[in-house]
Amino acid sequence: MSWIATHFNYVVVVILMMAGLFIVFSSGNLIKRMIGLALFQSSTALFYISFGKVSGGTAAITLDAQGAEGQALAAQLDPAYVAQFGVEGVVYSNPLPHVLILTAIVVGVATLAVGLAIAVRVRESYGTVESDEIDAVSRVAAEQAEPAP
Amino acid sequence: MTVERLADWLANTNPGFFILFAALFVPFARSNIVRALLLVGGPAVALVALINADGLSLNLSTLKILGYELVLYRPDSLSFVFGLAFIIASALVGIYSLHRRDAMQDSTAMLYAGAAVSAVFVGDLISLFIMWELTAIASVFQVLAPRSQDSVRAAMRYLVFQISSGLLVLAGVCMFVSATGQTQFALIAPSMAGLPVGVMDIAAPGAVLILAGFGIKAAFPMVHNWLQDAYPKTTETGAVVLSAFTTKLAVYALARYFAGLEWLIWIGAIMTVFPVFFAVIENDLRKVLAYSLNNQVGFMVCAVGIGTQLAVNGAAAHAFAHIMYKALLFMSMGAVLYRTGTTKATDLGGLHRTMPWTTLFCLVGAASISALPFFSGFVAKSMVMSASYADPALFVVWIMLLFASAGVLEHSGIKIPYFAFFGHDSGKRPQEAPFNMLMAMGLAAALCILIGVSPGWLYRFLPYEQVAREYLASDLWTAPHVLQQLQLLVFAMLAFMLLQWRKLYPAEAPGLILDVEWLWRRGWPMLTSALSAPMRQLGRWAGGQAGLINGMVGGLARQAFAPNGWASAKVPFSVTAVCSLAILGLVLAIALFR
Amino acid sequence: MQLEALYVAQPALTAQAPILAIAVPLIGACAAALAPSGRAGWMISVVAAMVSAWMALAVAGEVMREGVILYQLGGFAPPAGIALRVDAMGALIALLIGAVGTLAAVFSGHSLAAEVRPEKHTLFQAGFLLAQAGMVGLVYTGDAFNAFVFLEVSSIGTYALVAAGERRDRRALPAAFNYLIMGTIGATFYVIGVGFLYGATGTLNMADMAARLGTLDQNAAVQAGFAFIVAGLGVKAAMFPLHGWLPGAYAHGPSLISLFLAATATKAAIYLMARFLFEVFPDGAAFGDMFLQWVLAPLGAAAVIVCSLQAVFARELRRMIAFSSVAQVGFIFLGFSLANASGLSAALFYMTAHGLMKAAMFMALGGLAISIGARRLEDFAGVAREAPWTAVAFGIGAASLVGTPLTMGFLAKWQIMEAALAGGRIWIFAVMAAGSVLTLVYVGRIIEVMFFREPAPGAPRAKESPVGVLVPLLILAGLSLWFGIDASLPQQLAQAGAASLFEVRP
Amino acid sequence: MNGGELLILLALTLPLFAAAMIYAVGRMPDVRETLTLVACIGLAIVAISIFVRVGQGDPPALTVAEPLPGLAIAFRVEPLGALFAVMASVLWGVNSLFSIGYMRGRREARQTRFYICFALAMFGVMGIAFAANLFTLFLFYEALTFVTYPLVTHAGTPAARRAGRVYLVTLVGASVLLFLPGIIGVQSMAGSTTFTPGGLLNGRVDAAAGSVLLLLLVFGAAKAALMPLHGWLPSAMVAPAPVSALLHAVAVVKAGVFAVLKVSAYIFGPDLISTLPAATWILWMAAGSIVIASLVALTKDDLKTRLAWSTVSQLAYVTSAAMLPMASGLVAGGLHMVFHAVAKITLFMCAGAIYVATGANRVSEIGGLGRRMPWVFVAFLAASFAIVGLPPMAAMWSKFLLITASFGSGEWFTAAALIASSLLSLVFLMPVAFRALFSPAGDGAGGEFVRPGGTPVTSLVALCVTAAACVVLFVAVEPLADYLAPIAAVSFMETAP
Repeated sequence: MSWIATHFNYVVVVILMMAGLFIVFSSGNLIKRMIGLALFQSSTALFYISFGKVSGGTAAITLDAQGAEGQALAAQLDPAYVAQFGVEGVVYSNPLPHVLILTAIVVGVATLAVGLAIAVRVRESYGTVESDEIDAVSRVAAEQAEPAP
Repeated sequence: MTVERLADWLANTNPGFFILFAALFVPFARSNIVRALLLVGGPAVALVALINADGLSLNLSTLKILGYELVLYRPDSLSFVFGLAFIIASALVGIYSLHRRDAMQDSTAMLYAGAAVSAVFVGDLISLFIMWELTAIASVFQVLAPRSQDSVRAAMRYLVFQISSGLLVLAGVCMFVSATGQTQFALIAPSMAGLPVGVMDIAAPGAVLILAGFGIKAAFPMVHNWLQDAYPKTTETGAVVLSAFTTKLAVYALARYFAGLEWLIWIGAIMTVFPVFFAVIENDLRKVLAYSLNNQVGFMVCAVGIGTQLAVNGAAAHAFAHIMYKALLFMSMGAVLYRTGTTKATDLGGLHRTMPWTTLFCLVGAASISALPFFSGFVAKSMVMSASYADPALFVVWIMLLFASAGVLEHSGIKIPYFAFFGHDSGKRPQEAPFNMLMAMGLAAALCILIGVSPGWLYRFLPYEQVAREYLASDLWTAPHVLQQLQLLVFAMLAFMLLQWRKLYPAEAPGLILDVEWLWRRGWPMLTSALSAPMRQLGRWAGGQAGLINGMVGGLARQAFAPNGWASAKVPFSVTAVCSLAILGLVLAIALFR
Repeated sequence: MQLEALYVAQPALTAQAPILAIAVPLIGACAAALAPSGRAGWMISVVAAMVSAWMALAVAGEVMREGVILYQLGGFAPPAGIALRVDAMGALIALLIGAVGTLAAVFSGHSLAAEVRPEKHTLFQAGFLLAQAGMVGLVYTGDAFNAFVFLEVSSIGTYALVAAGERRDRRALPAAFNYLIMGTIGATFYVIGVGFLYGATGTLNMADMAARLGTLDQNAAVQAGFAFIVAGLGVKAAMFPLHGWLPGAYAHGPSLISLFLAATATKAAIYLMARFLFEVFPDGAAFGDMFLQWVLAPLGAAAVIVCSLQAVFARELRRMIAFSSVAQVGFIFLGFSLANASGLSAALFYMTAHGLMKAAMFMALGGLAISIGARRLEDFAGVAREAPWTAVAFGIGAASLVGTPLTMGFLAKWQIMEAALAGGRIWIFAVMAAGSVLTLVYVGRIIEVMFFREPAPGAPRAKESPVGVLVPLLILAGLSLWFGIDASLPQQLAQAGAASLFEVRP
Repeated sequence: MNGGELLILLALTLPLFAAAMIYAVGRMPDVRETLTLVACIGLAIVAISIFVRVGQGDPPALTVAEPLPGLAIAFRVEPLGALFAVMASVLWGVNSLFSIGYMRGRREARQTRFYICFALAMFGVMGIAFAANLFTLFLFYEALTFVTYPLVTHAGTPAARRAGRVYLVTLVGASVLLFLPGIIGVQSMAGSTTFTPGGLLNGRVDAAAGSVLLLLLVFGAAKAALMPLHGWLPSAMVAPAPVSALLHAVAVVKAGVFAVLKVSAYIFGPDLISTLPAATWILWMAAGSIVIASLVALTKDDLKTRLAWSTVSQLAYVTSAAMLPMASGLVAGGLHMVFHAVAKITLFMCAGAIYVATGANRVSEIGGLGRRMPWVFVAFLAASFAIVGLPPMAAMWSKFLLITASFGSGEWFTAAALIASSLLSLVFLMPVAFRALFSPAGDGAGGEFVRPGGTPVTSLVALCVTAAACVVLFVAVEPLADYLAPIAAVSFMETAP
């Protein structure tokens, strides 16, 4: 139990990821697939964010420890801690994952947009967004193009 | 070129080559005179060259080829007598065939003769093989010459036998050469007491194969049928040509390499005996002659096998005499064939009325083959008989030879002239043979008589001249000897007359007699027809293995991988996606649990 | 040809070449999107691609002179800053991308008119330049996460480009959609993997990552990261059972995209995989070796055999060649799986060879598609008579594909096979040989139809490709031939690249 | 560039140049064919000059390019190659003479392509003949396959296309699947593929690796049509007769056995061969090939197919020769390669001559034809004798040497197969000429020729020349054997008795 408690963020990530992938694989509807994909990508985002968080850490803002802002920060912290490590030794949450995942989200949104756009075109062209029906149409077209050997 | 150099050149060139050379021009000879000049001139030059060889000096004319020394000319007393016989026969054949123009027959006959003469004079195994095969190739055209379906088939059978013989010799030679590196007979077969006849070690690698090759050409029992099969199918000249060279060349080769080999005694003895029965019942007179040829060669093989000096002399002498009288007999039958179109005993008879000369010559031949004293057969065969009689261990053989002698008289000495020229009158009244035929027959007959009357002429040339002289001086003309022969002849003649009178002699009856020939003529087609299905199957298999693989593999692959096949039908999207998870899991498993 | 002596740009320019090779197409993409007409878009595209290729060449020369080039974006040093890091392997692949991209851009002038709606031409060119920029960036970057970004930049471009093929063949749409889904899953796997590694090492710079992984004990995060990365890149690289998106995308997209993707997209992903396999995961990563031996090699072999067979029986010509591409990826993976410098060098050489020959083949088909809208193999009967140059160029590409001597493909196969033999992997050797024969079978079918069969009566007559197609086509074919006779340029780069990776892991 | 390099360059470029010129003047048949003949003569002169130079101990050499280190396109002429080049170039001339008659007589389509491909094929042959290493040999070997493919499918019929496919798949398949791996193996074992007198691999491989390489290289040279890779040869008989004559009697199949000989002499060397168990296996396969192909030939009624099977059998002679652990076997193989080529080209040209004159292509149709076409059938007869290996035909010598060498190395079964095959060849070849020349007039003999005037004179001259050559070479064998001796000289002294 304690493992789950300490790793609950990973559990959530995995559940989200599996749910997303399951939707992608099992659904025949293009839109639903895109939703699944989005879910899947979200899980990644969560994954990054969660390991970037350090408990007790603060936002990663570079500041002058001797200046006014530094003093203000030090005042908020546990004095014992400050005594041991100084203001410079303050624990930050790593900012990089957030930055990265921001980028990843942008990429994900772009992908989603392209995917949905294609789905729209599919709908215009085939009159459906169900992949079974699309496959059936394609197969008919293929067999017309290619007589049986 | 000075005269000496010409003479020197002549003396150092294998006489057979002159004949071969002349043969090359025969097909292009437009005028009869030129043709006659070539046909007779070739052998004539060869004869001059041979006589020029003078003193039988071992004058080696060699040619180095592929690392082996080919001895193209190595005359000695054994080859001399065979060579002489072949050259004379070649000239006779030339004369005999002058009456008609068939460039193919004439030229190949001459090639054949030339090859045979060359074969006798070459001094090593490789050259012998070459000439051996040349005789086979050149001779087959004689069988082809009638240009009928039948003759083409017979020619194929003939050629298969001849080439088999050559191939066996080749195999043997190759085996021997690869083991010893020797090809020259002078080194292979150490001469007996410094004399030309040698003995090759039968245990040497390849020797048995060589012997088998020689044996086929000599028409050993069970492989003799090419002879009876092919000879009667030839034209009137063809049989004459064939009878002269092939088997005698084999006898020469046997004498050269296997003199004194005991197997040959028994093979020869059997050879003399068994054709008698077939000859007696055979209807086609040329086939009768073919059987008798077989029987006569048996004497020679037997003599070679005995291998004493006397016996070898006998073999050589018999070969010489035999070439002449067998050619004579075939010539006479050829004349009959030429004039009547047949040599079947049933269709002939009473021809002596219009073909007196032919009859006469035939009788001379018959007398000779029957070994009537004062004919060539007697002076030759006596030596063989004496040689076999000389060894008590060979008594059975002697009896067999004696029986065969009587048989010869029966079928060749009496049956041939009797059924052809006398006997019942067929009513045929053909013209006498053409002059050139008569001339050839006359010359041959003259030779038969010359040898018979004056054997010394022949004996001079025999391999062991001294032994021959002694035999002539002390044994040949002794009364018991002559009387014994005469008794034999008389009793045989009596038997013939008795049987004829009691109508017990097998009457001339049309039909084909098959002995072991059955094997080749019936058995082979049966075998091939039985094998043809599997062979065709083999062909299909061997030819279609690409198709087979294509069919099987291609079919399977097509089922799997064609656009609608099970392995590549549109794979659902989810499968690919699940695969990605599977790979992920696999890699994870490897990473975690390696 | 001595690369070291190759000065194609001023030193000042050369110093900025890595970023220019990425930035120019990127800027070009924006410009093309705003271009007033398709024609203008095309010109922008050609110029941008050409500059990118030029810069790639300059980089290659610099790499051969200097070894690895480090380029710090904005002057921030890694690990805080983002760096471009180019070694010989990257230079080679970027050069391939640049060259093929340039020729493809030239080619697009004619092919787009036949295949893509006119109003989309400018956007199409923008997407194309985006894809090129993404790929070059992916190859040049030294940062694992940046690689993801570039990967997705190029991928998003290509998804749209594949979909643009719907004017001619509407099956392009579902194909593009599948491609998108699979591609995104792959990319996301990759990101997850990078996340694990980042968690374990605290850096995203590949060189640093490699250095720190070397000092770390193996832990579950590293192992999981490895698994996610190779699986994700496997999808992008069309590793055998994950290749489902590829045939459709190549077969139904516009010919420009087929040729560009076939030559470069999978190569870029394979490149990245190689980087991780041989550079990032260090010495102690025995699972890397096991992966090579038990996953990559068998899957490569399976790809060679199965997809070659599928190509043998395919009826649509482009589909056939697309299957062939999967099979060829299998060959490359077989080269990788040897896990030594000669194997990697051979595989890199093979990638270059394959890029050039596949580009030539797809381009030739594109040229023919302008006059005959043919898909089935039979429709190409006798085209050699009407369009001899195009057909010959196709033939050269095909010959190279089979591995005919005097073409680059031969040397490529030769090197992998020799490396396999030297490494004692007889079975890989045998699979290579068998795969070559299967290649021969399907290529033979095509050649026979194109060159030795009479066109069906009433079938549309092919026309010789226009000059704008023919020139790049012949250049591609000529390169396949030239490098078959004098392979020093790609050979030097491949060898240097492989050597530098294996220096990391002696 | 010295004279030797120039000669090699000439030998290679002349056919290419000729092909280009033929293409240029394709519309003018007379010019085109004159050009072909001129090129033939030129090439023959070049080849003979090279031949002479090699004989004088001044072998020309040339390195063209080196795509990868250790992998050079290079040429260096040795006696076997010089002989092969002379044989091919001279027979090309003869065959071109024949082709002119044949192609015009048959009014064949696509004649220009036909002549171009022939010239290109000679380019391939020259490259093969002069190759200095396995890689170069392979290069031209493949080129030969590809340029001859259009010739095989010349008729353009479905059957021809099928044959072409079998041709290509078998030949290229074998070389990709077997030959190329073999070359790569050699390269990785020895670090080079250069033909080295005495054997490149000699002393560098153990028996197992050597055996594998030997099997790969020998079977990979599928042009040698060793069973079971022989199927392409009979099926390629759909091609016109001149194609069968030059390619399937001379250039292509001889390229195969030439490769086998080169591999045996220069890659392995007799000493190594004698230690390899695979050599014995191949000898058994070859013996099987010899006999089975002869048996199959017996069952074929189509004349060219029968000849093709005979070729399969005869090629296995040469393969056997190459595999015998005996240096003299190599000389035998080299000689047989030439002698068989001359004889077989004659036979194929005869078959073509019969076909062009009468339209008959089956053995059963030619009874009695010899009366009207005596020259053709006499030539056929002579060549048949040569195939059987009878004197006075040159092939006798090679067969003799070969049988001697097989006995000498204890491989009695090879000798037995050779003997059996000779007899079988006799049985399936002789009846053809015999029936034509000596049968009474049959079906085929009556009526008019399909082509008025029968066989064209040029064709007739060509086949008579080669038939005569069969005999002439019989006498001239010694210089040829001397010429070839160096290839075997390395250990000839030890093995010769």
